[in-house]
Amino acid sequence: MPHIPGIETWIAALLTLACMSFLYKDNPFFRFAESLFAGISLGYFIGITLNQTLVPNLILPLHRDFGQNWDLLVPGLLGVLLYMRYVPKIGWISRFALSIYVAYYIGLDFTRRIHGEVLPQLARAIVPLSKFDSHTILYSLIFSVGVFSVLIYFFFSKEQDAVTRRVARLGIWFLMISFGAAFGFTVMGRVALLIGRLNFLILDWIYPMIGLR
Amino acid sequence: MRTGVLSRASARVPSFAAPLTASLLVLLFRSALAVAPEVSPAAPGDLPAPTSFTAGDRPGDSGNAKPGAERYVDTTAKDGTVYRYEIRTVSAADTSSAVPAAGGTSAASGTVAAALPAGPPLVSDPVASHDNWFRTEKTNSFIASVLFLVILLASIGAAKSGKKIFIRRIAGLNAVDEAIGRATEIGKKVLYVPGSQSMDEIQTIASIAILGHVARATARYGTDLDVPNKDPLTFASAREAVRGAYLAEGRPDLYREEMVNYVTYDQFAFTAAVSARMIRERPAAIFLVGYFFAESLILAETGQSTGAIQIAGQADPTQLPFFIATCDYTLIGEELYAASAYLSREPALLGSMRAQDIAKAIVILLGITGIIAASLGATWFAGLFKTQ
Amino acid sequence: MAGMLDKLLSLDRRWIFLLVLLCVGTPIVLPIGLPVTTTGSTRAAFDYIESLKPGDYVWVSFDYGPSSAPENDPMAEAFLRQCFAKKIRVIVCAFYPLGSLGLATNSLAKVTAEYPNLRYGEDYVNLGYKDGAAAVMRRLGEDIAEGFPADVNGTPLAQLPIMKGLRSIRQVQLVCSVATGVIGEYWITQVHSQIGTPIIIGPTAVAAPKYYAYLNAGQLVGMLGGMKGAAEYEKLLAARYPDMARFYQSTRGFTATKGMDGQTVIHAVIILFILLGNVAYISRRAAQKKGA
Amino acid sequence: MNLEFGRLALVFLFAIIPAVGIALGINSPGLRARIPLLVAFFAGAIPIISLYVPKKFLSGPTGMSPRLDQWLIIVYAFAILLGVVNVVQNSTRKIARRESGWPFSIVLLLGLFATGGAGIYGAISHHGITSLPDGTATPFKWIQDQFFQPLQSTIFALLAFFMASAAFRAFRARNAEATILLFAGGLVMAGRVPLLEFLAVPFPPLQPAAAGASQALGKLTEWIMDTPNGAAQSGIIIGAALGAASMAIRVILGIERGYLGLGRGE
Repeated sequence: MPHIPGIETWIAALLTLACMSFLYKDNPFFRFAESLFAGISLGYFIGITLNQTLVPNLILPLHRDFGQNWDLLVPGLLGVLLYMRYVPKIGWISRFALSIYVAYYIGLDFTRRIHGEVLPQLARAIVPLSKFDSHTILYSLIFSVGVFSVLIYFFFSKEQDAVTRRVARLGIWFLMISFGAAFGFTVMGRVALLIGRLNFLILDWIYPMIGLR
Repeated sequence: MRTGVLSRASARVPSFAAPLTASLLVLLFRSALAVAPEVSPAAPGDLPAPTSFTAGDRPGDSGNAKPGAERYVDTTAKDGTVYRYEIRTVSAADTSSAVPAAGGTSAASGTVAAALPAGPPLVSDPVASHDNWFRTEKTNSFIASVLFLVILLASIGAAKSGKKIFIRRIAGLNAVDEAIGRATEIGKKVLYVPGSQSMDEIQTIASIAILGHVARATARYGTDLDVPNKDPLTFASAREAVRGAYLAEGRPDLYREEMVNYVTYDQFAFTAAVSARMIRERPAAIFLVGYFFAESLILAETGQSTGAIQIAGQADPTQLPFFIATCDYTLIGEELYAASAYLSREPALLGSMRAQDIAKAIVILLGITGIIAASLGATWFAGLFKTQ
Repeated sequence: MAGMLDKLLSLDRRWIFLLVLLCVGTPIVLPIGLPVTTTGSTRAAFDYIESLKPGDYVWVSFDYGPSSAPENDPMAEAFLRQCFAKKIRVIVCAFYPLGSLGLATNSLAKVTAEYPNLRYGEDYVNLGYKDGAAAVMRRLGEDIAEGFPADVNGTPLAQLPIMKGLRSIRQVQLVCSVATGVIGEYWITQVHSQIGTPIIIGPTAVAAPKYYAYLNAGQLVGMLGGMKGAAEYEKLLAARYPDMARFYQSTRGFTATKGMDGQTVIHAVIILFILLGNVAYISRRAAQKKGA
Repeated sequence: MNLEFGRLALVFLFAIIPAVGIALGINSPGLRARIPLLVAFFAGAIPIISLYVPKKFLSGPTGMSPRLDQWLIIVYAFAILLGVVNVVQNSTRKIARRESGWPFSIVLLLGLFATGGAGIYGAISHHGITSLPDGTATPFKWIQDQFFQPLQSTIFALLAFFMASAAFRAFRARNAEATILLFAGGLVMAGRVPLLEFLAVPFPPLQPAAAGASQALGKLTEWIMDTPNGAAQSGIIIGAALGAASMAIRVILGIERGYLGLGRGE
């Protein structure tokens, strides 16, 4: 018994097809879907920001316990400063908000880089090479040679001599293995996404229409 | 199987003068333990009772630390108040019925009332927590940070006072002028995407710095520039950078507000819109520089199909394979951060690049020393670099 | 010949797109049934559930979102089918913030429809979604009702027959976490390490290497690595239960076995194309050298 | 009124100093760049010091560093509207000037106002944006489920096609590096699926051997991912982290200032 799927399924199916049509060429259906997507997604984040950030982080705290949260007025004002860019004469005022935002997170990032990346990665590269069995060579030796040769590739301020040029070349080879492998590794996950869309089109939309279930 | 639970006992005995400490940890010697204040019968034979445990300060926190796996951390202890902790064994059969109530002090005694055979209590020395000035467990990263800062400032100082600094060729950056030149020749625009992340990401800041150079070049040649954005703050910053570049080149007349524009906040809506723009407007040069996620391949592969010269750059390795596969030039990892020094040849930037090289040399040296030490059995050396 | 090689080298990419569409789409409609070899970690998971007795409890946690549904859905459904076939009582919950509850509800509806004798609240229950997975899990050790006071319909746990006498997750014989991100790790660190409940993880292929480390450390009783692992599991189920063999062969719905058909074919085709491209490239270069 | 030291210090650094800076900057253009850079210095130093100094006023749950983080989440929320203003400006201009494709700008604005309006309604009506009191979905949630989700997952799924076309074109043995890329990519791709078993289907006697080889290939894939790939990733991460750290210091010290539109020595 054919059974016409509901309006929701139709909307989703037609939008899916419109997006996929871009693979063939740009066309009005894709353009419609793309414009709608841009508009809806922006509206979506207005809703999310308002309901999940501004209301719980700014409006409710100020409303419920002003004494504890009076200082939140400052970020509110800093947020307004961002809009000073639209007032030509005093556009520079918006720099304050931007500079505080950027510098705080950049400071946080600095600590994360040294503390969370350089030191632990260095610790990881320090492996004992006391035994010369196949496991040590296959895993530990190759690993540390890889790390250090890649690092030597990243030297910028020193002219390469015969030795460093060879080591840097080895570093490039490690990079290429890594890029090739990571590419090959990702194919599966991406195909799974496509399977998901085709499942929807075939099982939820086409099959009910032609009476299969 | 025996299991148990540890909860803070009401044995919080305010005690004599003890040094102030932070959160209290109780080291467990068996997993089958419970804490309780009251005296109970002896432990059953098959389970050895703990012989000792320590309660003490966890150094370097501001009082309220989170519980760890094998230790109990008291997050409710008040700074300056002195406590004693008690620990004792109970059997699994009892805890399964009694333990769910645990949580507060009164519940702890409830646990014990039901938890028959229980071992004799062990009582800790009096301890208390306090507010610390330094996280001792982060000493290694502190030293590393200070060392890096000193090297950086010294190198910048040396470079500013006229020390010549060599810089090796980076193909992707040499191609920047070539790409903009070609766009000028054929009269098409340059598309610059500064990644999809916000200004809290250093790669975005590096990208904005490169955008400044690109915008100066387009201002010089009078080439059209288009900078679509996903993140609103990156948008605000990119707009400042492009406007500043056109002013600095003395061509404010060529600057248009629409050059830097906002698209949408969603990753894939942004990708769809920018891909469509590539197909419709056929820019001559495309820059994909900054921090990208899965959108990287859709953008770069679409750009590739338009025949534009493509230059990509990302410091994070995850999307590099896709850029390498689809772009004419790719700035890999640290090359992204070397770009502004390379393009501007400004002494301060060259100096900081030199500092990065010195730091890398130190890392390699420490690494090789560490491998030798570890091979000789000195495993503590690698431990110096472990962070918490 | 040279003309053909040139044509291949400058092949319009839309032909490749069409091929991808056919390779992935066809097995959904017409399954091929490629052979799948089962691996030890999948067999260990299967055998563990087989060793449980009717009336035991298995907790199935939906810790993934719609974007990994093609990989994860078949795992969750396979666990549910095996448990229901063995009359094991099943408790379902969802921890992934974006859409896991919808997936849990759908899978449960789909699989319970295959077992008309099951009664909600007695044989299985859906506890719904809770925010803050790690914190909720810690509470489950003490009192499940502290983490999930009511089921997805708002019925308090005390009124559900299945929850009678079940207070702590330590009384549950097994947790199966079907996971895409970090939530599977929480089950290991918050529940297995602290409380001891055995865990099986069904991660996406991308997340699988991380979980191998836990498997090797003995912190998991078994694991299904990505769609391949799910397909192995379906094969084991079909071998053990004739009903399920019939089901997996006849269903029009999606199964991991069908997905793996698509995955294998598409991987093979991409590799074939790379080979062809290289043959064409190298022979053209050789021809150019000869010409020059 | 909470007047903790940390709280007051934040207000002093990031409200009083900027206010003074704005007042002074109106008359002396030189300060328009300098005071924002000074404020940036403080903002950047706080999290760094806070990592090493656990004092409560700085790093405690309501200390300066976490509190500043809470502030900046609010600042960021304001920025979203900055983008919305730009989109509305550009779209209305397109429509007014009847630029090519202007009807699609109407579609965009309709989508924006419908979804944004539903979101604002959710906040004003106190229903939120997920479900109404009767348990049905809000208009916002309905748009999200029926329009937003399928669009998002379809564009994401396009990646499967692009992976194939990029692999076909890029994996060519042009030189040594490209050949290495090709082999690593091919091996890992083959090791991820039971490819050999698939190829052995027509030859039943070979199937057990194919299964064994397939597992060996899987092991090789794991080794490539762990060892050479892991090493290269470590190298990239260490290098990039040092580059990022040096960039961070340059931003905090005001040497790198392009993000504010300031050139050198301005």
